[in-house]
Amino acid sequence: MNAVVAETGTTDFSKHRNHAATAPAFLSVHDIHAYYGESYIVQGISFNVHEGEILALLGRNGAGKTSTLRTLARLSNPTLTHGEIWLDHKPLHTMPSHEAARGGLILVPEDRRIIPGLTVEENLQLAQIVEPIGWSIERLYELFPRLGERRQQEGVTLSGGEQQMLSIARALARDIKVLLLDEPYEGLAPVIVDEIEKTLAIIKAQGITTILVEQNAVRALNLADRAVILDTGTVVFDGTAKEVLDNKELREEYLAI
Amino acid sequence: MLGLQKKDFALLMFVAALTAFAPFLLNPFPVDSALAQFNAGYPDLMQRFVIFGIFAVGFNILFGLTGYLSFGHAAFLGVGSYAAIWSMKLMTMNVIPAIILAVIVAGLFSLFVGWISLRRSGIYFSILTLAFAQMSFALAYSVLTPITGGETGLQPKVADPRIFDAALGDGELPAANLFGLTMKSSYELNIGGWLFTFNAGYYVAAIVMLLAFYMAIRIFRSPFGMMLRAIKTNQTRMNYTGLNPKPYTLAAFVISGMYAGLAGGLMVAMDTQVGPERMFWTASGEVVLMTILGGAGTLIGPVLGAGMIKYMENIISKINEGVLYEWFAFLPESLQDLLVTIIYPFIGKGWHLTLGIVFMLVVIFLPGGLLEGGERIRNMLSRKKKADPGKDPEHHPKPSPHVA
Amino acid sequence: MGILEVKNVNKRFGGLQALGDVNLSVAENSVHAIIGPNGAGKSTLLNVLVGKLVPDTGTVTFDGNSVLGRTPFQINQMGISRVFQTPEIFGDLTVMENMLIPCFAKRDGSFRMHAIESIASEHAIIERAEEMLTEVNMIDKREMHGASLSRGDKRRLEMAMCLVQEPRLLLLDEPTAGMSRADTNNTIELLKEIHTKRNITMAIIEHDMHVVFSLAQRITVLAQGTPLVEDIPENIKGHPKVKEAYLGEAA
Amino acid sequence: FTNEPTGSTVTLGFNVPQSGPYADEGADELRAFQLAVEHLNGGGDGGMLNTFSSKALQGSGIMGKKVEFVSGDTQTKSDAARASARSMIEKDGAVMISGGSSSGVAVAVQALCQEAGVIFMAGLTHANDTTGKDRKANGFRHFFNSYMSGAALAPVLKNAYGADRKAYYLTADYNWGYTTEQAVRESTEAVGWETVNNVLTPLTQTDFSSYIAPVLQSDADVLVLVHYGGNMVNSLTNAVQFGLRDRMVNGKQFEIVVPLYSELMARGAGENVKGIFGSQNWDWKLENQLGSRYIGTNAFVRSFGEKYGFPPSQAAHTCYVQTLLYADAVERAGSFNPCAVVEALEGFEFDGLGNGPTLYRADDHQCFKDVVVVKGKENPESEFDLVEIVEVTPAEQVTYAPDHPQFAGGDLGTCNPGA
Amino acid sequence: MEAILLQILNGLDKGSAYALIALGLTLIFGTLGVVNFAHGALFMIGAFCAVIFSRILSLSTVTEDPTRKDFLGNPLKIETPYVESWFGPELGSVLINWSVPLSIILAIPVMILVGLAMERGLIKYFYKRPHADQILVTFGLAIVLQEIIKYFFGANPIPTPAPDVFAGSFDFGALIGLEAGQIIYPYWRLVYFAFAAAIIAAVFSFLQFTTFGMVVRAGMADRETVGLLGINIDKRFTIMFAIAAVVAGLAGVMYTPINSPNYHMGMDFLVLSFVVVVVGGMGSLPGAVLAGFLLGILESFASMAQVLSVVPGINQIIIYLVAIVILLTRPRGLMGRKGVMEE
Ligand SMILES: Nc1ncnc2c1ncn2[C@@H]1O[C@H](COP(=O)(O)OP(=O)(O)OP(=O)(O)O)[C@@H](O)[C@H]1O
Ligand SMILES: Nc1ncnc2c1ncn2[C@@H]1O[C@H](COP(=O)(O)OP(=O)(O)OP(=O)(O)O)[C@@H](O)[C@H]1O
Ligand SMILES: CC(C)C[C@H](N)C(=O)O
Ligand SMILES: [Mg+2]
Ligand SMILES: [Mg+2]
Repeated sequence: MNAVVAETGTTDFSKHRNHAATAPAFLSVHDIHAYYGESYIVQGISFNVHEGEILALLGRNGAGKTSTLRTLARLSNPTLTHGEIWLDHKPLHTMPSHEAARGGLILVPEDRRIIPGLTVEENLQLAQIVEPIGWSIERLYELFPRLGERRQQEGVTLSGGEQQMLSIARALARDIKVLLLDEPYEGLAPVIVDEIEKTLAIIKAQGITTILVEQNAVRALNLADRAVILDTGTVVFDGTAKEVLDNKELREEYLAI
Repeated sequence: MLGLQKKDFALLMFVAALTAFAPFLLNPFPVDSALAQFNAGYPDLMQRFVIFGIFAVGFNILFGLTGYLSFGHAAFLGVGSYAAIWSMKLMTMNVIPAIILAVIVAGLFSLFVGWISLRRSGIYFSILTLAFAQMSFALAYSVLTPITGGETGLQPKVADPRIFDAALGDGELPAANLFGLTMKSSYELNIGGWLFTFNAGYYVAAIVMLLAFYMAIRIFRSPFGMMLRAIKTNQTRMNYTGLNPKPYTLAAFVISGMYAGLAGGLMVAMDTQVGPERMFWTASGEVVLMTILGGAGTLIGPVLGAGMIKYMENIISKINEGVLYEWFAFLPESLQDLLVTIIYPFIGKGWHLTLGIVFMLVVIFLPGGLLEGGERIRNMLSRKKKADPGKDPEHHPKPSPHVA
Repeated sequence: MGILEVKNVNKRFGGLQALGDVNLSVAENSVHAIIGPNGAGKSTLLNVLVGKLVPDTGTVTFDGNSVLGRTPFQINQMGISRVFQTPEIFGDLTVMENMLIPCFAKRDGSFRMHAIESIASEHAIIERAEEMLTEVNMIDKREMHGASLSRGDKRRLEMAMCLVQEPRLLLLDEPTAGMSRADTNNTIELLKEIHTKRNITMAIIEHDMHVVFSLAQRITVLAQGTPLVEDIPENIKGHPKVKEAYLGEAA
Repeated sequence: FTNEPTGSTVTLGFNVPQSGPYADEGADELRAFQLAVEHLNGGGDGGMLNTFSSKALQGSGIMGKKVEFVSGDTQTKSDAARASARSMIEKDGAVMISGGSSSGVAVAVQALCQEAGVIFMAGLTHANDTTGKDRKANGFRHFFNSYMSGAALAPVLKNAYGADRKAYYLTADYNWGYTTEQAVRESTEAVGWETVNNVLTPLTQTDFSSYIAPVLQSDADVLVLVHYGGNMVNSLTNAVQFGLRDRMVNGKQFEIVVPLYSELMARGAGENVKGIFGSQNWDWKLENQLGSRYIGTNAFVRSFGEKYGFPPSQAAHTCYVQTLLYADAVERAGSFNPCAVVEALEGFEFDGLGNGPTLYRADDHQCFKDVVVVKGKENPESEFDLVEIVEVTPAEQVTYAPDHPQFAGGDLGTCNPGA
Repeated sequence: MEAILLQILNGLDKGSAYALIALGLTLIFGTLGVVNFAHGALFMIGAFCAVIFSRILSLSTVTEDPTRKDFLGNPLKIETPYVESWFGPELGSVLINWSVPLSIILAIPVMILVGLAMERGLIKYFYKRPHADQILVTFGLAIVLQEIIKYFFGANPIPTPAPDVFAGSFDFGALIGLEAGQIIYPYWRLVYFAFAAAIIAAVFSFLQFTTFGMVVRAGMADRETVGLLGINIDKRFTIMFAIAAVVAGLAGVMYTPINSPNYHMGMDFLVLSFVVVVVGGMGSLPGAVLAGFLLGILESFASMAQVLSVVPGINQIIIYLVAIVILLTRPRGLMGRKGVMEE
């Protein structure tokens, strides 16, 4: 890893990694490696998240953020070949995705994944089929009135922003311990982004742990407690959000801000 | 060379060499040995290998590239056959006009069927083509008997007009020929215990196959071929790039229909008889299976698939109990009986069982077909771990979502 | 008279008025942004412009010719290209092949039966594609399959595919969504450069105000299917109605 | 000539359906072929070699050469059958091809043998065309045909059901169906029956209800099912389901007729076949019931039954006999040359092969012999005893002129010995 | 008039067979997204359950009767079914007589087992594979199953009659006040129709009134996301598969008295059932049922002599002709959903 950084001629930030080994973590990711077929994408990532924390997972396009989240959610692609993931003393690395989800780890995927053929309401109902269940559908409609208005419309015909709301609402419909958000603001009008940000605050207030992937790093860092920065499938920084905001070099090198 | 990239030219030469030396390669066992049963180097089967190779290569231009799965391609083969036999009955026993007519008629028919069927995609398209083929079969079997000979089919008769041919000598039968060289004529070479047959018809068919294969390579490497693959991947983007997918798919459909017609015409040239059952849905299904078995979207895969299925059909089905006993003659009798009892269900009348098992084993263990599987095994042996991004995309067919 | 004229366009989906009496004029060689809340009808309007949807009433003309009733590929041949909200590329094809296809479409029109020519010998076209890939910084990914690109890369590729056709009007539906800051900045530069160098008219739908205000010369704000205001960027920023309906505190 | 046997063995090709609906028929044919080869080579009890009127065969192979055979699968498709036959000729060096289970296949393979210059001894094929418009010099048929079925059945039917009958035909929509329907219709009309209707049914049909139902509305009082195999099993089952056999029309009991019978069909149709008339080429009970005119029958049934455990079908019989006839012809001709064999078989009169005195007519290579009229047995004693012999129609009554209109348009050509 | 009525009855009956098979097929095909060429084989296995069951019932003790002789002159073997010796000849023969409907109790567990084994052992590995691979593997499986049956039961049809009570036919015409003797209809076909209706209703309500159906549909559209919501979709797919297998199997069991089963009956029905499913529209269960009945009735009409004399050969092609016309006028068949198997 050091070699990679050295090659690109940048400062070595690895000294910032990582307090994980010491603090008792709620979600602990230990040296995970994952492949898409034969391409090696997640190349040994470790970090810890504490209960109730918001962790910003940053990095440029193709750094492996989405791949990391998918690995955590135990989707079959990319395939985890090595490493451990512990959530609240449960070994997620041994579970398929539906069990991880039942354990309280919910991914809001980057392309929203609204299910074709189902109405808005059915998309939400689907999330409440197996225990444990989170917010009621009515409460979700209160949070996103737009969805309430369109409850009988087929989910995939919603506008881009509406779909994003539905995707987040669907996650909240489950009882969450850790919420993984992959670019939740994408395609949303600024007013709505504000709304969602408020929602995230509500979520945080409920003690839900969140991992947030976001291109608008400043926005994310303002919200987050801690940040992890990835590059080519490895962790290049792990520290507090403030550290990133204060470190100009780091910001320019990996976040272009 | 020949407008091909080096690798493709090498492939073409490889196939050319294989076909040229097929009489040797397919007859590895001496005539009198117990394993002679496995020899496939006799004219009929060699002809079938190349003819069905053509059929599958053509089918693959449609299916492998565009992803449109036609379940009625046998109809074009059948129509081509009927055209060829009528050319022989009415004009001349020379195979050239017969084959040309077969290609033209099959092309026209596929233009008609494709023009209608391509209004739909996916499974809807598949069923439309199936419906046309089944109707062709049913009509040829019954109502169109005056043109098709019904179930019995058509054969050249001594009394046929054959306006361009000289009258037959006494007792002479009309024989398919290429300017006098009859398709049946063979030269036999006896070396030691081996017998090799060089058949005129086979070499005519092989040359046609090489031409067809060469054309297929050109199409695969052409902008047109790339457009067809683009259709398979994303028609929306295709449209918004200013391209009209319809004529491309239709052209691919007609080209593959003409390949089928060519195969049908050659079948008649090699064996002057046509029956309607070669248009039945199972015949259409067979070419689908050949293509998938070998590897859809690859150049040589469909030829391998065709060879595999025809080999099983013609060789395994002919092994009977007697042959089995002959093989195991060297064993003690009880062991003999045991082995025969075990193997017996899989040979002779059980050849379908073997075929079914082979289908399953191939898809389960060699996803992507024989070719891809072969490559995989080669990679495994040479311990090449990391995927090489520079690999030829044709040899890595991606899952094809446009299929029904 | 703009190069693109939208007059009185209405579109309903069942009970929902997705577009109501939309009038829009995009001046030649300008960059025109369309912004508005989610579900305002921006993508619907775009779909009308490219022939994917037929409006219930109204007219749309491009360079004086009606685009209504034409298929997407005909509209593209008129010189309109489109970048999608979720990237539409050829997933099974390599990046290079993805680029070659629009190049051929540009040269040969909507259909040509070049069945036995070899791609490898089309040097001019290959060069053109390579140039464009270099321009969008993707030349080192030329042999990757479209499907295995990260999303930011997919979007860049799609944009390159549109640009290589040198359209007269480029429609962009959230071109920088999902792009990292760095790439967003690059994209803004790229679009600016293209605009000035090649004189391409652009209509952009975007939620990232940084992008909108860096590029747009005129902005139309759409809300609930109808244009709320249309003005130059400076005036939009401070517009109270726009602030309330769309920008929020961000402005 | 083609595939002249040079070594100590001679190879015969047995081309039977091993897959598809006629696979069981094919299996039985193959059993018979194996038995014939055994007997020719001097094995077993000799079977019909002992009763055959010609004594040329000694149980020492054919012309001293040990008989070997190859088998293949016709799939009941002409393409597959020809491919299989060609492989026997080209790869295995077969000098004679026999077998088959349908007229389409027989015609296709017969033409192939003619071109290739080998002898074709047809197995199961019943359509007129095999020895009618598609006859070939190198091909021979022992089995009877559509015309003979009609000619044999008509008088029996008239006796049983009267001369004043109205018949409705359901005919399988292919070649054999056409010739058989025509034959039965012409013969029954000649005894005074009237034909109400003829409806063609697709070969691929499985449920015949929509063809049976309209029979109810017609004033027909006889239904003739010109179906074979699975078609016949299904159409007969359906007809019985629709209560046709319990029906009275024009004051007469409604009747069903199936022109061509086989043991396997009877087994498939089960109860429904009881009392239904049809015709057969041969039946294993012939000699027991009708005496020594049909000598050979018991000899064959014994060797077959002892080897396989059940009595042979008519398909097995005809294939066995064809093999013997070929071998005998070669012996008598003193050559494997197809032209010599043709000469030896043409006009050959023989006896002792189970059908009584038989003639291989030179004009069309069709055998002329008695035809067995049977009907489904009411109380079968075993699963092999499903039909009872009603009558045997003597050969003279079923003989026709070579240029009979039902057989017109054919030309044997000349024998082809091949290269 | 009578003729038309009768053909409608016939069509309904043929239609119920088509509908039942298509229903099972579309459950797997339209909802799970698997092109199952082995579906016909499931139908065939169901039919052979009836054969096997009646064979079991008629397992016999063999005694020799020296007074009678078999064809070789040996003493004739007399077989007495065990059930007759156990339950007495009366009840025993009643049981044998009722073997077809009774074999449902054998068929249900067998079909569930076959379905489970097939899905767990094979199909589940193919959900993500291209349709082409699914075709090849299921076609291979169909051949294998078929050949196994052929190995044990031969190629000849095996008569499996309905219970005597249902053996006859009744005068439907007289029942509705038309001339007697004109519309005769077999009892068993009526039973089949009623049975099909019941099965269809059961399957529909199962999928309509439970969330199960919704989950399965969702899982078919996007397995990954459904998994992300904590749902074990594999388990549900397995159940669906078993249900489809049972539907196909029962369709086969009850069909045996109509046409004697043989080893290739599955293949005979396969193509037709694909046509029915597609004409009905992919992903639509009501569509499949509707198309089944529609094609059944049209086929019946086309085989009337009056029709045939006007358009000879129409009976051979009617189904395909209608399929083409419907697919050209309605892009997704009668009731197909957008996007299902359209690519
Ligand atoms: N299905 C796939 N097959 C092969 N490679 C893939 C696949 N999906 C992603 N990749 C590769 O994995 C790497 C990491 O991708 P990933 O999507 O995790 O990045 P990301 O950080 O989320 O980027 P972005 O900000 O663009 O969403 C990229 O190089 C991408 O090309
Ligand atoms: N096919 C359809 N059927 C029904 N309603 C539709 C359909 N397509 C779009 N809509 C509705 O029309 C409205 C406008 O949608 P559109 O996609 O144009 O919004 P947008 O302005 O692009 O929003 P965003 O910025 O979120 O992408 C939305 O409310 C959407 O739900
Ligand atoms: C098997 C034969 C006796 C009948 C067959 N259908 C034929 O065409 O001749
Ligand atoms: Mg990402
Ligand atoms: Mg939008």
